[in-house]
Formats: sequence, structure tokens, C-alpha cells
Amino acid sequence: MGVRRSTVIFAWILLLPAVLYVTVIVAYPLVDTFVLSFTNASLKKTTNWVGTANYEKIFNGTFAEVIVRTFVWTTFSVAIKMIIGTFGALMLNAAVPGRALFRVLTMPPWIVPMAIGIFMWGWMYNGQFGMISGMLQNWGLVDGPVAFLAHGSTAFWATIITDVWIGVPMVTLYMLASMQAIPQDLYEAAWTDGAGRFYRFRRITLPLLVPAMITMSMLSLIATFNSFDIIWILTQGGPNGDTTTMIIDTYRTAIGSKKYGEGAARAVLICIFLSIFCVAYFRVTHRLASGEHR
Amino acid sequence: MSQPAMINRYRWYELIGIYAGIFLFLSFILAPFVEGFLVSLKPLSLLFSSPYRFWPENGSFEAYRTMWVSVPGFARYIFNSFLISTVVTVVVLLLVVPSAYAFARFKFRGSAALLAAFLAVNMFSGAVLLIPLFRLMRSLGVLNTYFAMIVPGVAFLIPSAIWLLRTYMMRIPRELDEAALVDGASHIYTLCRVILPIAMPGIAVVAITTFIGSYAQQFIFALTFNSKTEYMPLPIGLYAYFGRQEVVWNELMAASFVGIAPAVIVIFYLQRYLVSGLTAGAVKQ
Amino acid sequence: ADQEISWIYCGDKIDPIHEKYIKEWEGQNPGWKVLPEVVGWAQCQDKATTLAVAGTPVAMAYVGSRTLKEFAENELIVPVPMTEEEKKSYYPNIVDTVTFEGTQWGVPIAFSTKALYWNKDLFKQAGLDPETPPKTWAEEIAFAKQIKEKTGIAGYGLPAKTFDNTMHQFMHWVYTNNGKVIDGDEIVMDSPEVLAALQAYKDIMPYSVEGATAYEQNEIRAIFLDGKAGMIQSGSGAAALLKDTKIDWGIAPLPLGPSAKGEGTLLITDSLAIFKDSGVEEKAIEFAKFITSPGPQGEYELQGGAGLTPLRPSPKVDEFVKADPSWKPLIDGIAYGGPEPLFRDYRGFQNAMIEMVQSVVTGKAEPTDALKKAAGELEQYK
Amino acid sequence: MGQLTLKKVQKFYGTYEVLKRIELEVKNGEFVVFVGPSGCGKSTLLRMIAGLDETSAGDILIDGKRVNDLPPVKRGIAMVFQSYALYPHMTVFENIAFPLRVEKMPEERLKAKVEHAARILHLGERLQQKPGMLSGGQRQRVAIGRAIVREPKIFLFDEPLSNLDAALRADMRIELAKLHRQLKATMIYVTHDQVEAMTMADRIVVLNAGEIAQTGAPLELYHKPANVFVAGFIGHPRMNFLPVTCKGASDAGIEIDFLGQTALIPVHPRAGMVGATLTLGIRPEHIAIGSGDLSLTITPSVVERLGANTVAYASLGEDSENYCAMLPGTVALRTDEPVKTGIRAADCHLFDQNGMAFERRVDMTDIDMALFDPAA
Amino acid sequence: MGQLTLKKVQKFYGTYEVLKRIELEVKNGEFVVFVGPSGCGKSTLLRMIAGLDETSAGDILIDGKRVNDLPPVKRGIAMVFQSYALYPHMTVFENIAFPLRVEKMPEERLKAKVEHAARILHLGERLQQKPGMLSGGQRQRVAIGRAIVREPKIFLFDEPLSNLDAALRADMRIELAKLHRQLKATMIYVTHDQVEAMTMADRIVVLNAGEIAQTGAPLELYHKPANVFVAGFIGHPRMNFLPVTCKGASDAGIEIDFLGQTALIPVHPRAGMVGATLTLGIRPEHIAIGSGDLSLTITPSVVERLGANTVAYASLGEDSENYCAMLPGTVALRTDEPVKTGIRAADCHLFDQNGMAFERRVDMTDIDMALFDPAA
Ligand SMILES: Nc1ncnc2c1ncn2[C@@H]1O[C@H](COP(=O)(O)OP(=O)(O)OP(=O)(O)O)[C@@H](O)[C@H]1O
Ligand SMILES: Nc1ncnc2c1ncn2[C@@H]1O[C@H](COP(=O)(O)OP(=O)(O)OP(=O)(O)O)[C@@H](O)[C@H]1O
Ligand SMILES: [Mg+2]
Ligand SMILES: [Mg+2]
Repeated sequence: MGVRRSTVIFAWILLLPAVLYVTVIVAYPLVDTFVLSFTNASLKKTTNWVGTANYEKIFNGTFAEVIVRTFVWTTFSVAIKMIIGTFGALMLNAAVPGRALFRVLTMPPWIVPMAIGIFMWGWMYNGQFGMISGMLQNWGLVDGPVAFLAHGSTAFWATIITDVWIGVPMVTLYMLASMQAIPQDLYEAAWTDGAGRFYRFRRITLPLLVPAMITMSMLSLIATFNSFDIIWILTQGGPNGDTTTMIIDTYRTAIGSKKYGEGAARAVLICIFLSIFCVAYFRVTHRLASGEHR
Repeated sequence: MSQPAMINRYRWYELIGIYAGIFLFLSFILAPFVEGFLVSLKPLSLLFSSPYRFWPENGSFEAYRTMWVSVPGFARYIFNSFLISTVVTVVVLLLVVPSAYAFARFKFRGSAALLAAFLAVNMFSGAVLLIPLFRLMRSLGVLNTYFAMIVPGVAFLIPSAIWLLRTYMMRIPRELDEAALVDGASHIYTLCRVILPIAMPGIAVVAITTFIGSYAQQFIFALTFNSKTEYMPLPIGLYAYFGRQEVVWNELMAASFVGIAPAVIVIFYLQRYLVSGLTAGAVKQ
Repeated sequence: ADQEISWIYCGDKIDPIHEKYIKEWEGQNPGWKVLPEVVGWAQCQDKATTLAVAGTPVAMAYVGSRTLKEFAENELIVPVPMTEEEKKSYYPNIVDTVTFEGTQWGVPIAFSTKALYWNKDLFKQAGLDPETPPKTWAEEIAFAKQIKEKTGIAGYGLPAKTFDNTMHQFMHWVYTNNGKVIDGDEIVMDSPEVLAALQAYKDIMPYSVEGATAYEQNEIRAIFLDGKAGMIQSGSGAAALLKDTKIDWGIAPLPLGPSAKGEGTLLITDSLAIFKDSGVEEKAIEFAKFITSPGPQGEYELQGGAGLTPLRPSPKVDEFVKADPSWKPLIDGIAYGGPEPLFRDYRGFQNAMIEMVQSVVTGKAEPTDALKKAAGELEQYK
Repeated sequence: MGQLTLKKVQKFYGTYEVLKRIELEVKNGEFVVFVGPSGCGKSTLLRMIAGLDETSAGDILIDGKRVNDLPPVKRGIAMVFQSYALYPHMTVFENIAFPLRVEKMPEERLKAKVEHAARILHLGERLQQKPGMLSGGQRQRVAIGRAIVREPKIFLFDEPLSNLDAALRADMRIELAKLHRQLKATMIYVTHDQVEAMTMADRIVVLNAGEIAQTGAPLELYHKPANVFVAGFIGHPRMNFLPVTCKGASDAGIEIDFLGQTALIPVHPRAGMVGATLTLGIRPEHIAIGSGDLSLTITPSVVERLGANTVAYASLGEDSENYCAMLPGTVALRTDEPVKTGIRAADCHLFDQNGMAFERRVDMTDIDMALFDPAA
Repeated sequence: MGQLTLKKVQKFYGTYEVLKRIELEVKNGEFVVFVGPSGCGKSTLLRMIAGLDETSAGDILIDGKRVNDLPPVKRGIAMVFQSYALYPHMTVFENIAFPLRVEKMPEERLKAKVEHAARILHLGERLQQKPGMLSGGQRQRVAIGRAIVREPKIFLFDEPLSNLDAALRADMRIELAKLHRQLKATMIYVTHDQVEAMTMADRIVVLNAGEIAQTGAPLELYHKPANVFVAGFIGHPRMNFLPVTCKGASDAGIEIDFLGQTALIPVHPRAGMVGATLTLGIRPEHIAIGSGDLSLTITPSVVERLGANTVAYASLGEDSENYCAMLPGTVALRTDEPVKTGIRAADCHLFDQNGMAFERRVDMTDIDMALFDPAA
């Protein structure tokens, strides 16, 4: 359609309410945060400009370690989410009796208030009374209680798994929808040519899901990067800071220690990293997606 | 329904494989709920006892009764959650439907950048912006009202809703707009009479996801921006089961199950709609 | 209209005794209303702070006494000076927990001390005398070792989760070895006394509940209640809960370290802080003193099960102790107690302590190094 | 070999009988076209032969072997789908190579085969492109390529041309016909376009509502349709039908009365027809300007000038169907001006009340009779 | 009134000139068809007339008034889209009533108008159904109904039949032609199907790569194409082109040499042609079995028997195009058996090196000349 002035104005009128809303409620606090990051704002009544001191302080500390950990944590979580979600979607896409019920049964982690889901996982991870440690002992796989949140490595994985659990329903749903968008005749053609179920999955389903996977992993990346409640409720970033990610560190600095200035600087950094990461990710995956995957 | 197409006939070992896969997958999804459910059945005194026994001894549904007694306002919390989520959903739809249409239909300078900016909002979790948001809420004068939870809730749900609905609307043939335009309909008339009814499945999906997002996500805003017990939503209400010394775990879990039941029922009836609505909006090949 | 005193009240619901006395006070002060806002434990202190920072302070809030210094230095709260008479009514050392720069900044409302609980059944099984609790750290460690080796069950319950009471639990050890963290304005933590405490942590770890860093004190207590730990250090709440179990238990003063000059314990108080600029400071102070005055406070803290230790001596308390001797070690310890160290950035202090403890119990660092590192960090928070 | 036999093949969807006891024999190397209106069951029958849909009853035999329970790949068939079903993420090469990859053919042999198929189909330069970049006709050829490399006994096509525009459709028709001669494989082809059917088939199977209405060579169906349905379906523009009355029957044919005119239609008569209302069929191309054995004055409401031909449409009565005449391209004719047209009795078809044809004594000397024997 | 004038109309996408200074005059009541290959700019031009796309340069006048800056509804046009653009959630009635609802017409008048339109289009019984339940042809009629009720001065159609199957397309062609006579409105119709163009147009505008290649009545384009492009585009099967050499020119025509045979083609000659390589065009329907002014022995590789006609395709050389002949339906002909065909010189077309036609001295006495004057 021609770019008429009237249509452009109309488009803006349509956009205006949402734009205004988001500007006021999100963008304004954002700018506030950005400004804050150059001050020494704290509980004190007076705040002063400190230039880039907050940023310098961040990089003088152990923040590099936190950044690396955040990326590792996020990468594993997103990857596992995608794998389990796609696997689940594949299973639920099979035309077997009970399919509708099974689909409904995948939704609860999404519906339940996050804190409750996390408490339930907390129970499962409990070394003395929890299901996992208990089952493992009952089956004789370990000989004493194992407190999963007590040790750096197990706590790291425990928080990832909980995050995966919360994110999987959305991934499953989306991948399921994308699978159903693949024309049935492609499968029939492949079947006619003798391709078995697994071969069809590998050569047709999987490659055709790539665009959907890119989109979904992207969205899930942003959410995972900012995943706060899970770690906070399960470990508060411990033990020994082994589950401290950027968002945990930011919250602890800003809300915990009331160093609003330093916290804001961390928040700004998160955004910058995330943006760079997203752009890079998009570039790479799109290049990959354009080749044939055999 | 008739018998499944030939291609979907499974041999016995394939069936076993699929059901095993589903079982594995659902085990992961539901295990915490099983744990939570078992906890809700155990008397508080027996909760912390080892060795671990899967089936609770003396299990009872007592907690499902006492939860109403020990937190008398619980029904109110569920109601609040419903009310807040409903209002949030309505407001999000009111804001998002026109914008999604604009993004789907009109290319103008800055439209791509604006869309990216909307998505960027997703990169901020509310936790980071809490203090500035608080100041804002105060100057808007909405602290300690339902709006304290509705206003920020809406803002953080807008971006993904726009994204979802825009994809859906792009699949509606452009000729429909043009035909209406040729027939003299204004843009608004076209949107209301032509596009909206056709986009209904997509709008329904957006409504469901928004509703659930807000139903489960109301924690941090509610906590900080509202002090009135009578306005508290479900997630905060559940914290009422945390005592000074003791968390009343069995009632907490019972309350969680009761609290999510309405949303589960909604999903149960809408799941087919949800999947197909997403399909239409899914990435095109 | 009535003037209002808003009060952030931590917990799930208002204690009936407080409710009763609020009514009473409102009756005595026509034109005034007290508006308690109940906020869960996990969030109530943060919420009070957020409101104050955002410029809409509540009149009064329940806070840990350790935060008073930080609030005071940032001019968020007003002092609540006590008369000599008032000070005297408390057990010794308690007023110190809310005092700095010579004045008081809050009214103590809750108080806890800790004692050693032991499981007589496990002692018996391990071949120990069930009636003899350990008196020193060395004994404590040896007993724990024996229990672990003889019964396969943990001899001790050590909490070390990323949680505030990990620091508290450790401070008990410091104070039972005559240690100190800060002296006036000087960090004196890097001392043999504190090092010994840290070393003791390291030594008892192998016989302690698996995964110390997963548990905070209430979770450790649950394990003890389940009979899966030989000894723990805990407050009065455990006694109340133990009565409902089949466990044969005892309670004793905390064991002492090698450098101890006498008994010791950490005195943790929570206080009512009066926020600045709420416009009703005067009246709020008045109310705070009323609700913590011997009458109401006595009724409140002696309900049992709340895990509180009485703030003031009284005939009622004596009666109470007589009826239930398990209170004795908890109250006797007060005399030797020390306050929580007051830091300008108490959260920074707390995090440094937790990290130190965790790095030792997970074997990541040697006590000497961990202590040196933490002591260095503390400099910036004092 | 690629010989197909259908024995009493039935298909039910629930209780709805989509296909009714189909009996059919397809010879090796034959090009058989299934035609019929939309929904008559063509695709269903094809998919049953392919093994994509289940056969409710009856037997499907390929080279004498019952294949009802075999999966498609074991039946020795290859199928070209209406939508082509090309894999959008694979190159043309990989699309064609797909069946060979499935059977794990060594790389060189695979390459040789794909390139051979590409040469036949003039796709050589496109091998590295993705289907999305191809035109409709090229896509169609890729789909065929994928079928060719498998060297199936029987090719199955489900309306492969219906997505193409008219010009391309004509080109592809020719290419498919050439391909058939080149590969000498059995081909079964579904369409609802009778022009395609006429031009490509050795033999046409006309389906109507799940039943076979007639089977025969294209010109046999054109000249000797067995019933009104086939008569109307085959031939374009479609045959005109006129209600006539039977005046008498003799060995020479049936004498009919049409609006007072009588004519003797040279068909094999049946007894007891006198007085009955019959249906006379006449193809538009057999109507001429001027008089004939039967004459009819029509007022064209629409005149289509196609260059080579001129088609005139007229309405005979209030609510009767269009009457259509196909005349030479240069005929002088105007809309709304009456013109007299004539019909030869020898060109006429005659049907009884049930729509069954009386067999024509058609003079077929000038028709290439070889066409009736596709094996020749 | 519905008279349209295009003056030097141009359209750019970026720097790419899609339409190049189009000049066109459409009379009131005329049925004009735009034809041309895919991508030549037909839709763009139509959409510019409708006001859906902006005009880059030049003027569009309707009834003498410049409408460049008017929105579609103010131009007095109605458009029928290729995809029909029916509103799937509304009944047929509401779909047709849509433009009237927009202008808030009172209920009774609206009802009367919709029902009138429905009667014209035989949609009476479908009014309460949703478009999803209709067949392609019915949908198309609903789309037209929506255009009719507005009583526009000009109807615009963008390939309205291309989604229909062949039979339905033929039917709809006739109905559209009738409708035109009934409504007497100006109609502009876009198609890339030249059969549609030939059968419906009063006048055809042939577009090629954004330029008008020729404008004229259907038979004028058929008999006197102005250039190779139009000659190849109009007529089906398309005209055969043969390379010939110019031997001489006289008043009677141009003498050419084709593989040693010479013939005099009756065209208006131009100077300086001797020795040049020209292109001879001959339509398939003008080729006959036997000898002619020029004779050519061909070996058909494909023979299509359409019943009324038989089309034979042969390849003349290694990589030359197919040579195609349309012969009577009953001709005796087999694939791979050589047959001699003949061409009359009078039927031939001749084009110069630039593809421009030499005007034919065509003997048009037996063509209805009235057709060249659509206003008659
Ligand atoms: N899965 C099904 N369930 C029920 N009925 C079906 C199913 N598939 C097809 N049918 C019905 O079977 C009949 C034949 O369908 P089929 O697809 O074979 O028709 P067709 O001849 O191929 O038509 P077209 O030319 O439109 O492709 C139709 O009436 C259709 O409605
Ligand atoms: N929005 C656009 N931007 C750039 N180029 C365009 C745009 N729209 C159309 N074109 C180009 O303009 C040319 C004419 O397009 P148009 O749609 O008018 O062709 P058409 O004659 O209608 O073809 P068809 O028969 O395939 O519909 C094409 O080459 C097309 O690529
Ligand atoms: Mg079909
Ligand atoms: Mg077009």
C-alpha cells in the first residue's frame, strides 16, 4: 500500500496507546535506572554523581566470574529447555489415544504461581525428606542423604532443572504448534519413498522446525537470562556464590544492600550484554538455518 | 473421528516407545506436583520424617479443609487474582490489538525499530526496575489499589502479546483490508468489522497467555505496591501460610492446588484452541 | 479524622495479644489508630526499607536490630532514648543491641538466645552417656564423631545455607570462645579466637548433617526433630516442638571454646524502629514503648512455641522456668551474651560472613585464608 | 512390470461409502487417467493404491500380488502429490535424491541417477536451488524427478497440474506424455480436468459418486459415451441435451420428434421405447450454421470469438440450460440476432430415461482406430 | 458515466520503473481487458486506477476529473479481487451489503438492493450461508455482488477467474459477459489468460514489461498482431515462428524463402528488406494435412486428441521450439510417423528483425467487421 501520510498518521494513532503506556510504565523507569547508574544512590538522602565509578567497581570485583557463570547457566538452561520441549512436543504430536489429556498435563508448570513451583522443587531437592534423595536411597543408588542444593555443582544443575521445568510448557506448546504447521503431505511423500519414522523426523521435522526453534530459543534466552525467583528462592545465589547470576547479583546489590547506584549499573550492563548476545545469536543461527542440515 | 491415517498407525513397539516417551516427559513435568500433593496429604508432624516413603502414612485431605480455616481470606485471594488477571487481559487486548494491526499492516519509517524496542522491554525484569516503578506508582496515586498490580502487570505483558498477535494478523490476507477500503470503509471500520472478527482465534490465544502470565506473575508488584490485604492476589495469599516459626507446608500445598484449579480448568477446555491458534501464528515456512 | 500510626508487622497474622493491647491503647488515646500491615517474614524488612527510601515511610516497623545503625546513619529513623529505669528493666546486654553512639534507636520486641540440644537416644546408641552433654568444643566434636561412626547418623546439625542465621550461628561460636568481630571502629576478627571457631566448623563438618549449605537453622531443627542429628544449637522453639515427638532430649548451655573466659551467646533482638518524617514519630514512640512494656511483652513472649526468650526478668519468668526447666540454659546465657555486631552495611557484613563460613564448610578454603579474606572485606562495611 | 488389479475395492468413512466395489484392470505400461467431478473419490482411490489410506474391503493387486497390507514403499509405486510436497529446506538435488538417501545408495550411483533424472526433466541448472526459488512448472518437474529415481513400477499422480496456469499446464501435459513414452512405466493419473484426461490417457476411467461410470479410450468416451454423465463430462464445451420424444424404432435407428421435426438417429434400438421421452445429445462442435437433419434457430446471448473458433451461447427456454454451438472462427454472427443452425442425425447421441445411451452406429472409418488399442 | 483516461501514467518502485508512460482511453460502457505475462504490471496499473497504489507520475482521469489524490471510494470504482477477499465471518448477505452498511443505507433499501444483486447472480438461496460453504464460482459471484450494489461507474477485476477450474472458468466467463451487457457499466479486467481476454473483451490492451504492446479488438489482435510478442501471446496454441529469408518485395507482398521453398506473403512491404532474415508466423489452426503454398513434413512426438480437434506437436530441429499443428478431431495421425503439412501464404504473418509486423493485406470479408467497433 502506498505510504500515504494519512495512513502513517493512522498507524501512529493505533500505536499510540501502547507506545505511551509502555513509555510511561517501563521506559521512564528505565531512564531513571540509567541515570541512577551514574550516581551513588543508596539509603542516604543525598545522592551525588560519581561518573563511571559504579561500572569500574563492578569490573574490579568478581563480576567477570558472574558473567561467565550467567552465560553458562543460561546456555544450558535454554538448550535443555529446547531439547526437552521439542521431545515433548514430538511425543504429544503422535496420534495416540489420550493425546488431548497429555497436552493439558504439560501446562501446570506454566499455570502455577512460580514461587509455589519452586517450593515444590525445593522439597524434591531436600536431602533428608525430599523425593529425589529419598528415592535414590530407597533404590540403593546412594547410601546417605544427598542435599542437592548444598554443593556447588549440584545446586547449579538443580536451579537449571527447575528453570527448565518452568520454561518447558511454553516451548512444548510452541513447538507442537509449529510441528502441526508442517504439511502432512511432506510426511506422506517421504513415507511413500520408504522413509521410516525416525528418518522422517531427522530429515523433515527437525530442519523445518529450525526457524521456530530460533525464535523460541531467542525468547526463552531473554527470559532465562532474567530468571530471578528460582535461584533466589532455592539458593539465594549460594552456596559460595556458585549459583549467583547477573540478575541475582544485581538484586542483591540494589535491593539487598540498598546500593541503588551500583545495582542500576549492573542492570544497565545486563541489558547491554543481552542485546549484544541476542544480535550475535540471531546472526549466527540465521546463517545456520539457511543451510541444509543433514 | 475415524481410524487414524495409515501413516499414523503404530506398531506395538512404536506405541510402547511413544507412551514411554510421554511417561518420561510427563514424569518430569508432574513430579513436583506429585511431591507437592503428597506433602499436602501428610499431617504436619509427619512431614519431616525419614526414611522417605512415597505413600504417606495416615494421609488425609484434612489440609484441604483446614486451609480455609487458617487463612480465612484465601477465597478472596483467588477472586483477586481472577479480577486482576481479567482486567489486565482486557487492558492488554485493548492496547495490543490496534498496535499489532498497525505493525502487521503498515510499513512506515521507524516501525521496525519500534517493534524491536517493544521486544527490548522483555529484557528487563520488573525486579530491576522496582524502585523507579515505585516512585512512578506513587506519583500516579495508585498505590494500595488493584491498579497498583494491574498497571505494571499490563506493561510487561504488552510486548509478547504484540509479537504474537502481529504474526497472526500478518496471515490475514491484505486484500480484505483493500476490499473494505475500496468499498469506502474507514480504517477504524475495517479494523472493527473485518479484521477483529477474523483475528479472533489469535486474539483468544493472546488472551489466554496474557491471563495466565498475569495469574502467576503478580508476585513482586503486588508485594511492593500494595499493602492492603483485601487486594492481595493468590501468590501473596499463599505466603499467609508461612508462620513465624513454621511453614504450614501441607496447607500451603493444598492451597496451591486449590488456587491453580480454576486456571487448569480453563486450560483444559481451551487447549485445542490454544494449539491451533498458535499454529496459525507460527513462523511461516 | 483519626490520626494513624502505620506499622509493618511481620508474620502471617497479628498476634491476638498484640491485637488486644492495640485496642487498649487506642482506648487510652482517643483520636489515634494503629494500622498494622501484616507482611510475610521473608519480605517485611525489605518492604519497610523500600517504603522509607521511596519517601513514604511507615510510622513504625519491625526490623532486626542489626539494621538500626544503617538506618540511623542514613537518617531514616529517629532515636528512641530510654530512661535509666527502662534500661534497667531488661536483662543485661540487651539494651546494647539497640544502642550506638550513646543512644537507643529502637525498642526491643523480640529476643532469642540459643542453647545446645542433644538427642539422648542417639547418645545411648553411640555408647555415650545420655545424661552428659558436651561442655567444650573438643567434646562436642568428639561426641559427634562417635555418633556418626557408631550409628551412621549425623552427630551434629550445622546450618550454613545462604541465609542470615548462618552468620548468627557462627557468632555463637565466636562468643563462646571470647572472640570479637568489631571493637569500636576497628575490625578485630582476624584473631586466634575466631580462627579457632572457624577451625572447629571445619572439624565438625565430617560428622555433621550432609550438605550443611542446603539448610538454615529451622531446617536443621526439623532434621533433629526427626532424630537424624545428635546435637544442634537452637532457640526456645525447639523445646516446644520436641515435646510433641518421641525423642528423649536434653538442653544445655552452649559448649565452650578453648579460649573461653566463661559462658557466652549471641543476643539477637528484633526491634520496633520509628521512621523519620512519618509525622507521628512522637506518638509512635509512645505506642512502641507501650506495646513492649513489661505487661504486654511478658504475655507475648511467654506464649511458648514462638521461639522467643524473655527480654526482662520478672516473677512470671521465674515461675515459668520453674515449671519448665528447659528454659534455664536459654535465660542463663543472657548474662554472658554479646550483641550482634553493628555495621553501617550490615548486609555486606552478613554476606561476607556467610561466604567465609560456606567456603570453609565446603572445603573450598582453609580457615586461615577465609578468615583473612573476610576480615579484609569487612573494612568497607563498618 | 507394473500391472494393477482392483477387485471389489470399497472405502468407508464411518458408514459413508466413498467408493463402491471398484473393479479395474490396468495393464503394464498403460497411462490411465481417473476423471470425475470434485468429491467423487478419485484421490481416495489413488491413495488407497499408494497405501496411504486403508482399503476397507476388496483387494488391490500389483503384478498379481495382494498388497493391501504393504506400506507404500513395498508396493513399487511412486506418487506425485498435487501440492508437490517438495521439502522446502532441501535443494532440488536433495529433493530428488531423497528416496535414494533413504535406501542408502552409494554417493556416486546416487549422483548419477539424480543427474540422469535432472537431464530428462531439464532441471540440470536448478539442482542447487531450493524449491522456493522455482516456478510452478519446475517444481512439478522436481516432484516427478523424485518419483523417477525410484524406478517404480507404477507412477501415481494426484492432480499434478492443477496448481499451474493454463499455458504451463499445456506445456506440462506434453512433457508428461513424452515422459510416459520414454519411461514406458505404468502411470495412473488423477484429474478433474477432462481436457487433461482426453489428451494424455491411453484409457480414461470416469468416476461418478464413487462408482465407475465408464472406462475406455479417450475417443471412445468422446464418440460413444455410455451415459448422460460421461457424455456431459467429456468434451468441451459440454454436450447440449435436448428433450425429444421417441416416435419409433427400427433396425436403422430410432426416430425421434423434436419440436415437430423428426429425425432418424442411427443407434441400436431397444424395444418398448415408443412414446417415451428421451434425451438427445449434440456436441457444440457438431452444430453448423444453416440447415441439417434437425434445425434450430437460436438467438445468441453471448458470442465468444476465440480466433480459430467462435462459440455462441443461447438460451432455449425460460429456465433451460445454455445451448452452445462451436462454429468456425470467421463466422458472421452477432449477439441478439437470430441465426439458424443445423444438426446432422449421425452426430447425435441418444439416451433413455435412465440416462443410459443407446449405442451409436457411429461411422468411425475416419478415426484412427489404432488409438483404441493403446498397446499398439 | 464511466469514462477513464490515463495520461503518461508512470509507476516506480524505488528506481525500478514498473509502468512506462501509459496512455489509454477507455470509453463509457466498454469492456477492456489488460493481458500480459506475469509481472508485466497489470495488477499495478489496475490498483493505481483503483487508488490502492499511488501514481508516481502522470494523471488518471475519470469522467474528465483528475482522481490521483482521491481515495478509492470517491473514484466511483468497484474492485473484484483475485482472491475474492470475501469476509469469512459474514454471511453472503452481509458480504454483499458491506459497502451499503458503510454508507449507512437504511435497512429496507439495503435489503432490496442486496436481493436484487443476488437475483442477478443466482445467489438467492445462499444469502444466509458463510463464504466457506460456497464453491469457487459462487464465491466469485458474491464478490461481484459486492461490487454491483455500489453501482460504480467502473468495475475493476483482477484475475477473478484464475482460482477456478477450467469448466467453471468457462461458465463464469459467459456470466460475466452477460452481466456486462445487463449493467452497461465500464469494466476493466486483468488476466494473463489470453482465452479470457479474447472471449470477453471489447478491446484488449496487451502489456509487456510495463509498456502497451498493442491495443485493439480481439480479432484485430488475432489477425493483425503488431509484433511478435502480441502474435505469440494471442491465440492458443501459440503461433509457430519460422526463420525465413527475404527474397524480394513488391506491391503484392514480400517473397520469402523457407528451406528452399518460396512463397509470396501478402503484406505491405517496406524498403531495404531483401536478404534480411525475417520471422514467419503461422497459427497452428492454419496448418492442414497435405500440401500448401509452403509444405513441411513433420514427425509428431505428441498427439493430443481433444475430440473436436487433434493437436500434433513436433520438433523441427535439435533445440528449436515445438512446432504445433491443430488439425480436425478425426484426422489420421500417429506419433513418430511423418506426415506432410501445408500452409497457405494468406494465413501467414511476417515480422522484421525487430519483431515488428508487416501489416497484412488480410482478406477480412468473411469476418464480422462489426466486431471491430465495440460501440456498435
Ligand atoms: N477423512 C475423511 N473423512 C470423511 N470423509 C472423507 C475423508 N476424506 C475424504 N472424504 C470424502 O470422500 C469423498 C471423496 O473424496 P476425494 O478426496 O477422494 O475426492 P476427489 O475426487 O479427489 O475430489 P477433488 O477433485 O476435489 O480432489 C468426498 O466426499 C469427501 O468428502
Ligand atoms: N511492492 C513492490 N515493490 C517492488 N516491486 C514490486 C512491488 N509490487 C510489484 N512489484 C514489481 O512490479 C512488477 C509488476 O507487478 P504486478 O503485480 O503488477 O504484475 P502482474 O502483471 O499483475 O503479474 P501477475 O500476472 O503475476 O499478477 C513486478 O515485476 C513486481 O516484481
Ligand atoms: Mg482429490
Ligand atoms: Mg497480478
